[in-house]
Amino acid sequence: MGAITLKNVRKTFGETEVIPGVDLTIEDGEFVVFVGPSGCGKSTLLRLIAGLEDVTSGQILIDGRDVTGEAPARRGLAMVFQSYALYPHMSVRRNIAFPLKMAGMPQAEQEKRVARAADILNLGPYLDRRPGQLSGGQRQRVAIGRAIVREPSAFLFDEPLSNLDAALRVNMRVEISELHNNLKTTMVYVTHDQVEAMTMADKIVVLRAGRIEQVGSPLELYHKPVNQFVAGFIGSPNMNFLGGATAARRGAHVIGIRPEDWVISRTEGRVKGKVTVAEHLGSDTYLHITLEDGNHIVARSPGEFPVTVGEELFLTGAEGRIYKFDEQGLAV
Amino acid sequence: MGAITLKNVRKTFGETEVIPGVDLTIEDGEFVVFVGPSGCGKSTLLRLIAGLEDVTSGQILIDGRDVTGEAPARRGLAMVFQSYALYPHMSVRRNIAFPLKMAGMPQAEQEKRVARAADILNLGPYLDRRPGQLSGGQRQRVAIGRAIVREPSAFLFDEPLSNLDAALRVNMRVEISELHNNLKTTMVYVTHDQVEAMTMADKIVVLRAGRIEQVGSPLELYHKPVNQFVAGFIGSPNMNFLGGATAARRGAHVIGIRPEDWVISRTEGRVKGKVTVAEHLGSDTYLHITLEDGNHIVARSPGEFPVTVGEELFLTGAEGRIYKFDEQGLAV
Amino acid sequence: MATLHQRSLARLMVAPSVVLLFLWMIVPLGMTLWFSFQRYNLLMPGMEEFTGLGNYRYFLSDPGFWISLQNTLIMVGGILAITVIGGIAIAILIDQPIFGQGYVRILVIAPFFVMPTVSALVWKNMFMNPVNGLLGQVSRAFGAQPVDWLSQYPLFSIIVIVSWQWLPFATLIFLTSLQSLDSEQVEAAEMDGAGIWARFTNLTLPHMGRAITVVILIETIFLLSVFAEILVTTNGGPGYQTTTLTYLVYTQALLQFDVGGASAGGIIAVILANIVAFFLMRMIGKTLD
Amino acid sequence: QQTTLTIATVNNGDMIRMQKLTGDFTTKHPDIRLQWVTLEENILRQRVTTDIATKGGQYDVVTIGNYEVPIWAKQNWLLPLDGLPEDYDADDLLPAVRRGLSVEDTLYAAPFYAESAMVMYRKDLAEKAGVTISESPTWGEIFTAARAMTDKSAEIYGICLRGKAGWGENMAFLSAMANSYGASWFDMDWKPQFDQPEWHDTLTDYVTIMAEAGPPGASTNGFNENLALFQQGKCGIWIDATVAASFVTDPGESQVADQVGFARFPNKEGVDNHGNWLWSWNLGIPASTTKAEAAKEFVAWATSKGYTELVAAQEGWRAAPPGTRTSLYDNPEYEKDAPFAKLTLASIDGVNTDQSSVKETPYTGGQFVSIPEFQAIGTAVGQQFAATVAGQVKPEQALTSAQQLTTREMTRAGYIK
Amino acid sequence: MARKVTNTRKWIFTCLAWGVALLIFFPILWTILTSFKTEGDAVATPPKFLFFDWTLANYREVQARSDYFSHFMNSVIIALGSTALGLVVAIPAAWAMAFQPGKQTKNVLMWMLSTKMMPAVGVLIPIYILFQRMGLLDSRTGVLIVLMLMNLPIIIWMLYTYFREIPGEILEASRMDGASLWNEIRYVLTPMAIPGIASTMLLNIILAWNEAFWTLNLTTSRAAPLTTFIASYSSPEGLFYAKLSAASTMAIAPILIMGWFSQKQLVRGLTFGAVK
Ligand SMILES: Nc1ncnc2c1ncn2[C@@H]1O[C@H](COP(=O)(O)OP(=O)(O)OP(=O)(O)O)[C@@H](O)[C@H]1O
Ligand SMILES: Nc1ncnc2c1ncn2[C@@H]1O[C@H](COP(=O)(O)OP(=O)(O)OP(=O)(O)O)[C@@H](O)[C@H]1O
Ligand SMILES: [Mg+2]
Ligand SMILES: [Mg+2]
Repeated sequence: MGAITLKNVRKTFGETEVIPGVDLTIEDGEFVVFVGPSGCGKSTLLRLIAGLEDVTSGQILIDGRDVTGEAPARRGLAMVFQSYALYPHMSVRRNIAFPLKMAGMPQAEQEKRVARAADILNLGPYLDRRPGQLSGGQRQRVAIGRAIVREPSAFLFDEPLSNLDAALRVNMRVEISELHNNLKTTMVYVTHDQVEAMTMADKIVVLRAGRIEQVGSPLELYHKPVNQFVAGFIGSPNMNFLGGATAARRGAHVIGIRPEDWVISRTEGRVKGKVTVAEHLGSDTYLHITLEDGNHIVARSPGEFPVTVGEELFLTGAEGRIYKFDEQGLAV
Repeated sequence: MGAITLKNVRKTFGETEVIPGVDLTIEDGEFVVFVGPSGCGKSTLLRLIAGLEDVTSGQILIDGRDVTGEAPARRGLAMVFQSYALYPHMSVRRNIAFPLKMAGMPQAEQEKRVARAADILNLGPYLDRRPGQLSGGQRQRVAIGRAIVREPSAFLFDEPLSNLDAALRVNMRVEISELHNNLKTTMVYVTHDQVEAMTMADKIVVLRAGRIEQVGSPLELYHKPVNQFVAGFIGSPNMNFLGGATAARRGAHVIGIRPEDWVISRTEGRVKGKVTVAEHLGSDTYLHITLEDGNHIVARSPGEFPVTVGEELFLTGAEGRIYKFDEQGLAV
Repeated sequence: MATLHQRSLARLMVAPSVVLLFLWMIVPLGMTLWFSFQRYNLLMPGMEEFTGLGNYRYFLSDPGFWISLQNTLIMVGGILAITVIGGIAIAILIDQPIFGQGYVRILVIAPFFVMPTVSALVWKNMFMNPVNGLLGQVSRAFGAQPVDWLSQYPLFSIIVIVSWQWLPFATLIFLTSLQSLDSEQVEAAEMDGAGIWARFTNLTLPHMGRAITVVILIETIFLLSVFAEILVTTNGGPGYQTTTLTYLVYTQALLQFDVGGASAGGIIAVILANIVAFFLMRMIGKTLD
Repeated sequence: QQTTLTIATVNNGDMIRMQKLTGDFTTKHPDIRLQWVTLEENILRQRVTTDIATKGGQYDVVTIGNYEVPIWAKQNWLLPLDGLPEDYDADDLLPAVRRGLSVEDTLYAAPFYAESAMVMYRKDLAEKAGVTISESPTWGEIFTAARAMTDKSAEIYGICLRGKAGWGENMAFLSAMANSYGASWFDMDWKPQFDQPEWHDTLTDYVTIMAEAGPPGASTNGFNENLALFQQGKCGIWIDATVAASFVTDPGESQVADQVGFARFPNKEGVDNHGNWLWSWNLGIPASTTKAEAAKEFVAWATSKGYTELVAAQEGWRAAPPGTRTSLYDNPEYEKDAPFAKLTLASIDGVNTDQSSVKETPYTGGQFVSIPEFQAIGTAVGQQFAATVAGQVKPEQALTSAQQLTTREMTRAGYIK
Repeated sequence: MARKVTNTRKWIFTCLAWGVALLIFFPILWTILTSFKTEGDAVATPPKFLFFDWTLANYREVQARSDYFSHFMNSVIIALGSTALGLVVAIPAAWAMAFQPGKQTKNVLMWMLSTKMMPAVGVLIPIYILFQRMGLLDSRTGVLIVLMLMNLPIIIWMLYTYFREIPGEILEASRMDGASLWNEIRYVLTPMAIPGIASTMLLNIILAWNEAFWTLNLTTSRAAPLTTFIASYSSPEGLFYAKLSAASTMAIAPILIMGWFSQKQLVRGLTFGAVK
């Protein structure tokens, strides 16, 4: 059980309003990801839910119960911090058992639960080590272990993978997804990593300056961004925006085409441009192109696209894949 | 001018041999990237070139001149550190001018050069700030600025972007590439980031345990890895390796197929597997598949590939894209 | 990073210290202030009466007052200079790759553990005494007239003794500071062609700025109340040459048992100390974050 | 039911010896336990004064000088020592000493030992230098002899005098010397007398001889430092307290034990005054004690004839606490063991603390002035004079400062209207 | 940074450093040596460095004269007690200041430090009278409290700077884990801050051990620590260098030995936030 509801939650730090008023419902069992630019209030929102900060006004309900004034520990949530926040002086075992000990659980029960968590996270061999003797990924797992043992009604993650290196990040990402599949517990996850958001979320919440811009499934956001901000934010490399005549021709203020949605040709196409940089990854080629009208765009070609810098290419936006925005940046 | 030659360079720290003996030639103007797993000696090699460590034996030549015993400052190289290593109490201007001041350059000339560097790196507005008041990317630029003003014969970079966030990393990557295009100065660049290595390098040096495994252009390494280590190291997500019967059928000990080289079909193919995880990025779909023979593989499908977990798919390695390796892991 | 609950808890937790220190400050201070307006000599009980500012006038007109102020400044300044400069030098020396670094550190640290009284006694009798002291014997061995440190250079001698005690403290703080200097920064400077001296002035010294402020603050706090060393070695003399403000108050309080005068002196010392404190605090306040 | 007495003593040799011998007392008084607080003189005085003045009640027996006794007795801080046991024999106490400890004929403290001042000199050095020092020398004689004995290259200094600032240090000596020069501290209107020629002569002579024949570092030398110097054989003449005699003649400690000659405290040609130095360390009982009876027992024991005999039995007669009892000086064994006995007695007997100067004075006290303010004034003046020995200040200047600050203090204290 | 340090260079610095270190240590060494000499040897010309008749007589004499052990025990109790008490009061305060800073936090801290600038001599008489009324004279409790108050600002400041280096996230994690404030401090903060607490503790033991003004003035016998013990040796009659040395050695030896054994811990936390 772990449905979380925010009702007109506001948060100010002294004078500055960080969250001007958020309404959000997170269903039980959902994997919700908060994304948004740095400083937009993702962590703050998460900490409000956790109870580590007081809301300035508004209400937070967990499973319908108003927890607004409650202490963090009584909300039945577990949190995984970006820095892992492991207790460096305790063994892995004691780290994981700590919340149970605090809850006054009998020793035997504690051990059983720790063993189970260790099992789930493959931490068995490390139980007697100190966090300092673990690799980054293992530490992250301990942090998650500490969260699981409590059998919380929801997990809160604040950029849990951002301190890991690329390869490990991929692994942990998959592990957390699998964990979610197994436990079916609500998870609220903050990240600024595109790929994490897209691959893990049931529902993505896009924040800007403390406001929710759009809530939806990853593919919904990818395919139907409600505005230019979301469109530019979701997808990597970012969507190319073209304004001026090109857009006007399609009856929009700005049109957007994703790098992967360009049809590239040496012979014909809608627009012509000159290659300024070509990045050959082997699996893909990213072409940085300056169009005739002066716009810079990035186009992706799968596999290898043999090209020399300065070469001229023709590009066409794939039909049905062109996003249109009005003056306010809203999708039309 | 900045051709660097290493002749049988060895380095031991006390008892442990970190670089057992490296021969390497870096041509003037080349952009050379060192990659390799953590602890393989990339930084050490760079520091040997910089003169920050003494070689145990062997020679280092810069433009044919033996600099083995020379002090770092006299080698005419500039280095950009991972932590930026800016002088925290000096303004950006003084940071950048510091090497010039040390060289006893007249004030006027210093200012001219600083202005030029600031111009190249768009640091103009920040010249009077302290490093503490800058964002990560700006700091990185100052570090580079400090390197450029000296007009060194070569730049050395030790994971210069690893402290930046993903988006900024992409920008800085392009900036450094452009800088190289403009200055045409030799650059030696250490990274563990696949994409950086592939997109920036003229020549990649793959290191393992202090030994050079392969030297070549990015695409050479992508297409013609000399061994399984290089094959597995270059490309992201990593190459899938299949052993056993599947490999034997092709007369190899192990075969490798890159995720992007699978042909995926619902109806027919060489091997059959069950989808365990499907990651929908919008632009691509990564399918984690367990094959019938028990192997786990990752396959990439461009765009969207509608699939449900548990579904069975057929896969075929694209002909000509299958890498074969013998017992020693050497490519055949 | 706090909820209301946390914040009120926090207040609760600071409260005992604040209350204790407040009492510790206000009770004696209040009594002192009260006494400072009284004519009150312990040796003449029953003669107490209100004298207004009489005690202050008396204390401020003491022929030793201005000299003692000057002595205090010279002493504190001198010791600070010696310990800061010496501390930096020794810290750098110890930080070099040398044999037996740990032992060197143990030896250097030792004076910090010595009681002020003991160190004053030892220095006075066994070193600075011109007849039997080691320094005198050494200079005689070289055929020179032994120097009578405590009467010819009394203030300097005190400075030496107290500096000896505080040098380890400064050295230790500087050493930790030095070791926290980012080695990549040093290397960068090296690549930039900075020599040893340039690295010292451009990197090491600014890096240690914080440590230097801390040392100055802490030492000043303790040095303003240096007392045992003077009492044991020179008794504030000869003349007024080593009479510091603290010592002057001592002579009022425990030689004359003039509680009124001593209290006035105490209040004046508190005011002066707080002026010093104000500047120090501003200095350190900046480095606190 | 045990009573614990807290006894504050100064860290002098005689007191420490007493501490060692208390077994005798505790066996006689099994119900009394003794707790010693041994402190250096200045700290002791400061601690004891603070305590007694604030009625702290920390001490049951205190060691105080004859300076404090009358002052404190007048404040009712000390219990009168009446009802001492029969065999105590208060009449045996030397009259000069006893007078100093009595207020209106009531004894307020019992003398433990007493001293005057005298000249100690090295007979061998005098002989070598071809000078003689008479039994009752004049200052001129002393100065000449001191100059003659000086051989700085051999670390022989003709004269060692107190230089360390303090009312009980250099000012004890200088006051006595000034007395012998005909000077006094105050005139009958309590006006300080440092502007008088007698003080000028005293100080100039003192500074001159110290510069010519004194040891280096004289301005920080007190009794103890000079004692050490003399014992090491580095002083030709030492003019100081009579108790020193037993130390310098102790072969265990002194390298020159058998070469010491004694003479009376010098007088100035034409002035018949030998300085009037009289000091005694006494045991008193603070009024704030709750254990007066036990305390009295102890005081009586420690200053009794029996104690003297005990010391004599344990350590020989020479070590007996001097200067308090006629009976000791009548004892031939003491006479034999302590060659300085006669001279000590003569010195003490010669003191008249009621009239220390040849001038008329409003105060009593020999080498000090028996008013509460004297500690501070004496020390402050002592600082000025120490500075002259250190060569930092001219005597004239020091005297002017002394005059000023003394006037200031005396005005504040209300003596000078 | 591991370029070859030429051996000559290393030797030069070694000699220099050892020279300086021995010079600084020499007064202590000399005191210790002198304590084993006879009084005569102690002032011998030329000074005798190692070749003299080693004797323990001075120590015997000192022990016979004063009850070293009782002074020692008082020192131990007062130093440890005031430090422990100080820590108990200071840890919560430092926790609050470091992790729940308010607008006034810095000012409060500064004010606390400034209370240390009050000249003790000026307030001795008031305090003495106060203590006398409260019956705290010559009681360990009394001295212990005074020393605790004396050093409290320093303790709080040291702990504060140390706590600030502990990431707040860990405390938040414990809060999420259900730890009450007490448990947070007991199970998480304190163990994590052990190096800082240890060095604070050590520094305070040293300061309390060496504090000579209040201990001397507020105690007489029952509570008298080693500072009063040494006060009885400061200038007795006659030659006293050796005895003084013996007494000095006895007074400083315990703290010196403790300091040496724990110097790593002491140094580790002794930064006062100077490192960053
Ligand atoms: N304790 C605080 N006091 C004042 N302002 C704060 C505080 N905590 C956060 N803020 C401000 O609130 C805003 C939102 O911060 P928050 O940490 O929630 O951003 P975020 O979305 O998590 O950013 P990031 O991606 O960089 O972690 C920022 O502008 C930040 O400066
Ligand atoms: N100063 C040193 N003393 C001893 N061993 C060292 C030292 N510096 C590096 N090493 C060892 O040398 C090996 C190579 O280190 P190096 O830093 O060159 O690796 P790297 O390839 O840069 O790794 P990373 O990707 O983690 O930066 C490592 O095993 C390291 O432990
Ligand atoms: Mg955040
Ligand atoms: Mg590296």
